[in-house]
Amino acid sequence: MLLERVDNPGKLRFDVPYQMAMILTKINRFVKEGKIAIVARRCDEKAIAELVKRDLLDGSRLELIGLACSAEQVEACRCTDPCPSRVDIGQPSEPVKDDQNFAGMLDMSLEDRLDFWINQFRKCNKCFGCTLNCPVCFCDECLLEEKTFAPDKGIPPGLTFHLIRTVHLADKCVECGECERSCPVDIPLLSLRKMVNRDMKKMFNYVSGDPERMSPLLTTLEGDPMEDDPNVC
Amino acid sequence: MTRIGVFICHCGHNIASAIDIEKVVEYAKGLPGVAYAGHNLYSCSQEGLGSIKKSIEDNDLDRVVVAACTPRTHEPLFRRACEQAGINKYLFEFVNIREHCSWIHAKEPEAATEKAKKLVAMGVAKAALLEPQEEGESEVVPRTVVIGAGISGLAATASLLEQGIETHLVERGDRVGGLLKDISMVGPEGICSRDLIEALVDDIENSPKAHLHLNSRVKELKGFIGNFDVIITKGDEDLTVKAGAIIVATGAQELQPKGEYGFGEHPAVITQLELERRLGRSGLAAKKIVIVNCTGSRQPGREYCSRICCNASLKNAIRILEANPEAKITILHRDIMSCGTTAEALYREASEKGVRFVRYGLEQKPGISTHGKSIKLKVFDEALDESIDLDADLIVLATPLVSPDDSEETSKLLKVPRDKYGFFLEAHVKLRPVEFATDGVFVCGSARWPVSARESIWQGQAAAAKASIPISEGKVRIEAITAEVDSEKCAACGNCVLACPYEAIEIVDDEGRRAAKVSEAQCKGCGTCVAACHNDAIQQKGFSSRQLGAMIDALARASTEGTQ
Amino acid sequence: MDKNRVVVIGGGIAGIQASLDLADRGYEVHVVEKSPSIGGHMAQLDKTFPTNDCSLCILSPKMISCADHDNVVLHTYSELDSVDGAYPDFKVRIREKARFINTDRCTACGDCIAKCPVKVPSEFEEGLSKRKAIYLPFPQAVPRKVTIDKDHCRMLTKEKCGVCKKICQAGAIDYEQEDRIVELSASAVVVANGFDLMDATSMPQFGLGICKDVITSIQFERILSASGPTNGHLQRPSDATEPRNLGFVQCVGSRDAKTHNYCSSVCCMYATKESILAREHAPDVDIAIFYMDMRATGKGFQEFVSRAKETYGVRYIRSRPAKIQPANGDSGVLMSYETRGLDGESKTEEFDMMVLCPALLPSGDNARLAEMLGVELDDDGFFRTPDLIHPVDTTGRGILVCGFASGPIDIPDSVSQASAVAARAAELIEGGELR
Amino acid sequence: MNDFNPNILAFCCNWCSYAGADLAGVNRLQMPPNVNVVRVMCSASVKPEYVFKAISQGIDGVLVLGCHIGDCHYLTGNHRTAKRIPLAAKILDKVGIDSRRVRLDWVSAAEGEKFQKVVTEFVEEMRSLGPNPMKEVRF
Repeated sequence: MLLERVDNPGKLRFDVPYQMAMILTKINRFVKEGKIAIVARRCDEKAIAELVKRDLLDGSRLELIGLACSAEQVEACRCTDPCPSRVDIGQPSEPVKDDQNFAGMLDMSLEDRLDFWINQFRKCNKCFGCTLNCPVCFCDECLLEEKTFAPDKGIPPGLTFHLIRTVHLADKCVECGECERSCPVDIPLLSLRKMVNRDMKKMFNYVSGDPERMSPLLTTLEGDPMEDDPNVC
Repeated sequence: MTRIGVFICHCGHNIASAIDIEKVVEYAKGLPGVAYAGHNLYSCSQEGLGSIKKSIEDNDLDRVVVAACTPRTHEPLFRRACEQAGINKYLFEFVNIREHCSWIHAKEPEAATEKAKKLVAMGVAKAALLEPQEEGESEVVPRTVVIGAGISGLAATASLLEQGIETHLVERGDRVGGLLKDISMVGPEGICSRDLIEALVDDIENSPKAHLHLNSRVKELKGFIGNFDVIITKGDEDLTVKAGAIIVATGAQELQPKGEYGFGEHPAVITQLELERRLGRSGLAAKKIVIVNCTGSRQPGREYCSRICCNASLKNAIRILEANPEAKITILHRDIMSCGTTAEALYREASEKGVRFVRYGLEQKPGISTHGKSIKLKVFDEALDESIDLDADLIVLATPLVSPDDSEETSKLLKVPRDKYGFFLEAHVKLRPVEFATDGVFVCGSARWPVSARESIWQGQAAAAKASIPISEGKVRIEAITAEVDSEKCAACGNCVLACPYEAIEIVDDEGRRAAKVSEAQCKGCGTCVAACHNDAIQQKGFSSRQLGAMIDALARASTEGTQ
Repeated sequence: MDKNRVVVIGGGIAGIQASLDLADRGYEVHVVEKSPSIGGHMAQLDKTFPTNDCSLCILSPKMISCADHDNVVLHTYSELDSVDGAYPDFKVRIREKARFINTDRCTACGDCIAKCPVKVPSEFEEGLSKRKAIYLPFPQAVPRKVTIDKDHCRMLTKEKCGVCKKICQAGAIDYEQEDRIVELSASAVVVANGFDLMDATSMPQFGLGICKDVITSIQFERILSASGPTNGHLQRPSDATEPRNLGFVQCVGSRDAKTHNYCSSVCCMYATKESILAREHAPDVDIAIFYMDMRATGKGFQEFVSRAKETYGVRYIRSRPAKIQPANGDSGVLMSYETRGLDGESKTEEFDMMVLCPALLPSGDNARLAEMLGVELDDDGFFRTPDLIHPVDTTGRGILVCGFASGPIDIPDSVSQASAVAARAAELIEGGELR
Repeated sequence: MNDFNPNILAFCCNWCSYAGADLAGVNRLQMPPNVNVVRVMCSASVKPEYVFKAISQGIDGVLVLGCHIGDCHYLTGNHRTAKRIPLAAKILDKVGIDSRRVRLDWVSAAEGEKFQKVVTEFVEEMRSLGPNPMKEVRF
């Protein structure tokens, strides 16, 4: 809902389960001038930072109203970073210490892990819910709808589909969990994202959503590689 | 359906000794889209090329795959043959079955044959999707802009004019000559610098194609090689000049060594450039002169050697002695860097004339104490391994050249990089010393690195040569293998803009639709942007994701279905 | 109208760059190179200072573009017979020496090389390995055409053998071939004939030719090169083992009143580079560089030296070695040198291997060439360039010089000089707007 | 020793690694015939998508070879490669595919021997890993 004047702020609901960044990109198309205030949770804020980095949003035209998520919300999202940089609404809740939902996956043997994921991905009916609801997925048409990388256009779409989405999100996923929430067949996508984000941190000390880290890492010269053994980083 | 012709080369024994050519030919015949497959003893020989051309005509082929040696040496040859037979040369695909197969699997003929089949299958798969490409051209404005009228910029300008090329020379000061204005004699040759400047300025002033802009700056630079728009501003007035090439010759300045050896406090402590000025004016009264080399350089924070100071110290020492043989001159140094023939001869001459050389170390820098007019220096002489005391009535500090205060501004304005000391960074330290990575923008003189007058001049001429090439040709060739954007797919995320090493991509707004746009004249066809794009919206011609994807499919298929 | 023509003498990096710029500028360029391939000394280097770029990786594309350029004609294995006339109309006679190969037919497939029975020391590998009497000087040679060395080929010396002719399926071998003379006129001549390495056996105190483990710096480049005779393994010649320590001697025959007064300009830096590379190949090797003044005047050079000292632990010892002699047996050397200071002492240190950095001399052809061209050489034997405003002009109008032919100079300066030559040639040819 | 013959895809950049592979050939350096080279202009043009596509379709291993850092013909292209390809390998690991099936290395135009070494080692490694399990997977 886009309000130009707020007469009775008490009536507003702030627990909309949508990703504000995604909504902003849509608003951006027709609201060309003036400043937009937006109620933003921590994940909204980070997603907005990723879009600002890519010049898809104009940061100077945004005013973020920080919304702290409730303890239940934090729990539901297994969120490790729930508190916005400025809290205007709500009370900050303790983050989940360390989301270990994926720990079991990493403990599996490679063979079992592959089995696990193949069985998960076999459920995929290619509804594109994960991409359509993702706040940092910004293409209008998705390359995954084409044949180039997924040779059988059928359903389920095969492994490549999911791997490509994973790598595309590697330097921008803010762990909002929207993909997993919107998946009708319950593929544990957030766990996959979190595992990769941990790798990004370990390999390049990169954390998505950090406005200080200005460059989308995989395209720029940040985090200079090692000469001797390219596989160590 | 395509009509691909596949030609397998024996290369004498080189391929045929390990690979069963017949089998590969038979296999190729069965590949999708292949209309003809044959073989040649030497595909690259006149006979071989002739037979390929004949096959193209006889079989009405529209694409050609040659499986032979390496494209790095032979691709142009086969492409030319295709062109002669009426096929666009980008509809040719090279498969390397010699360097990458027969030669490295010489003892495994069966495996080598199987591998050759796979490689041919991959090449054919790509060939089926190849598209004709044209090498574009863009016009070049026959005019240059040289920024900076020091000796290097003057030399560049004079050379361009001499070659008949219209040139705008932009100088922010009110006189030309740069650092040489303060130097009376250029060493080691001992040439009067005023004559040097005047000779160049005469040339420039007498040319109808020269435009000298004093007290002016470049305010804005837009465009690309062949077609730059340069806004030159003077006072309140702006002038837009269209130019085909730009030369950056903004020079360097002498470091003012605040606080070092009493500089700024004691009037008898001066820099080398001040010494030059005094020598040019009236000569020196001082009798006991100490020159301290490497003041402010080759030390933490400013590690570099400024290249020209040793030779300047030697030249000035000799000059002082020639005017006043009674003078006592000591050069404190860390290494005398007189490279080459004339400079080394100068070093020898100075020694023979009685200049005393004392080597000091960074760990124990000379100490200074002043009593009224007299100055005492305490130096640890590394050669003697002991401290010595020196009296001086003039101390000359040989300080390095540093980048001008506004070099950061210049760098942003011209979108050219700088090194950590603020000197401009050339495209390649070894092989492209006067070029920037940006085509059509060149660098010369001390803007790049401290250099002598002689070096400044030849670098200016070198930059002039580079600038004259597109202008004399009148056009620049645009690579056929460039990136292109499908603006329908593009999400304008800017990944490609960030990824491009050449700043050849920008996001443009086309009636509300933002999308990336590749400047083909600037694109070098590396494909870095392609891998950065999340939506496959940017493609490298000749290496599209469909083409490479087809090669992967072909390889996967060959392994699951076999190559029989 | 015919294109204006320029003759470039020498196909090293300076000659290649001058040719490319002149050709791009629209002139027809004829490169005269005495060896069978262009590339010059740079092709022999493993890496280049101060970035440690792989030398051939950056040179090879330039060699290929030179050969492929529509405006460049390569005369390799060729020399100048005579130059007559004067600017702007030089008459040049080029002698293309017989390769005994029909180059239109030769595909450099290498069958002949594999079968040739005669082995001779490879010039490219500085004698550290052998080549055949029919050969490509190095794998990336341009043009890719084999050459028969007539002084060693059995067929040409004794009329026995003929194996290459039998094996060549392309029919490219021609034992009857004779030198070919090419005559052309040119508007300008560019001298870019580089340098010769001083023969350091003439200074027996340094032990070259006496101790097996004393080698020259360019031999050391080949040892470091992954495509060289030891495949890049750091080995000393006497017993092919990895040296524990290694010394470099600077200024062998240069900055020396008895031999050559001048400084060769590049040795301090390449010794530093070779030290770093040696340490990278063999992390435990101890390295000492014996020098007089460290000359690190180029971009990034001083930092490079600091890196060698600090990161790679290279010892820089300011001393001029007095004598290098064999240690016990065939391997290793003993080096005597004087330490500095008033109480300097004589020291003797044992090294497993010693690398000499000999003076880089003006090309041995310079006297003949200068006479042929009617230009002056300087006291050291380099081409004289007296006019400061035209630093690449020799004393003869229309005769230009770049690279080491004009005096000691490193690669980037050679390259920028080469471009300057192109500018000067263009100024001369375009007639001059001003004069 | 097992007799499994892995099917391997290698991307080589035109300026260094492809030339290094050529040099290996010129020097007749023998190596196992399992590696099939695709020439690309720069290692930075290798999309992680290609790696995934190859592995998903049962190709046993993917090599990406480029110029050494600092030697890139396109100035800094390979700096991107140095991040993308190791990341792609890590992602494969997350879904249960051995990350050793993807390897990035630098091979210069003068390193024919290194090319041989990289190829030989990689083939050995793939042999020890056995066939890519994706060969057996049907969606």
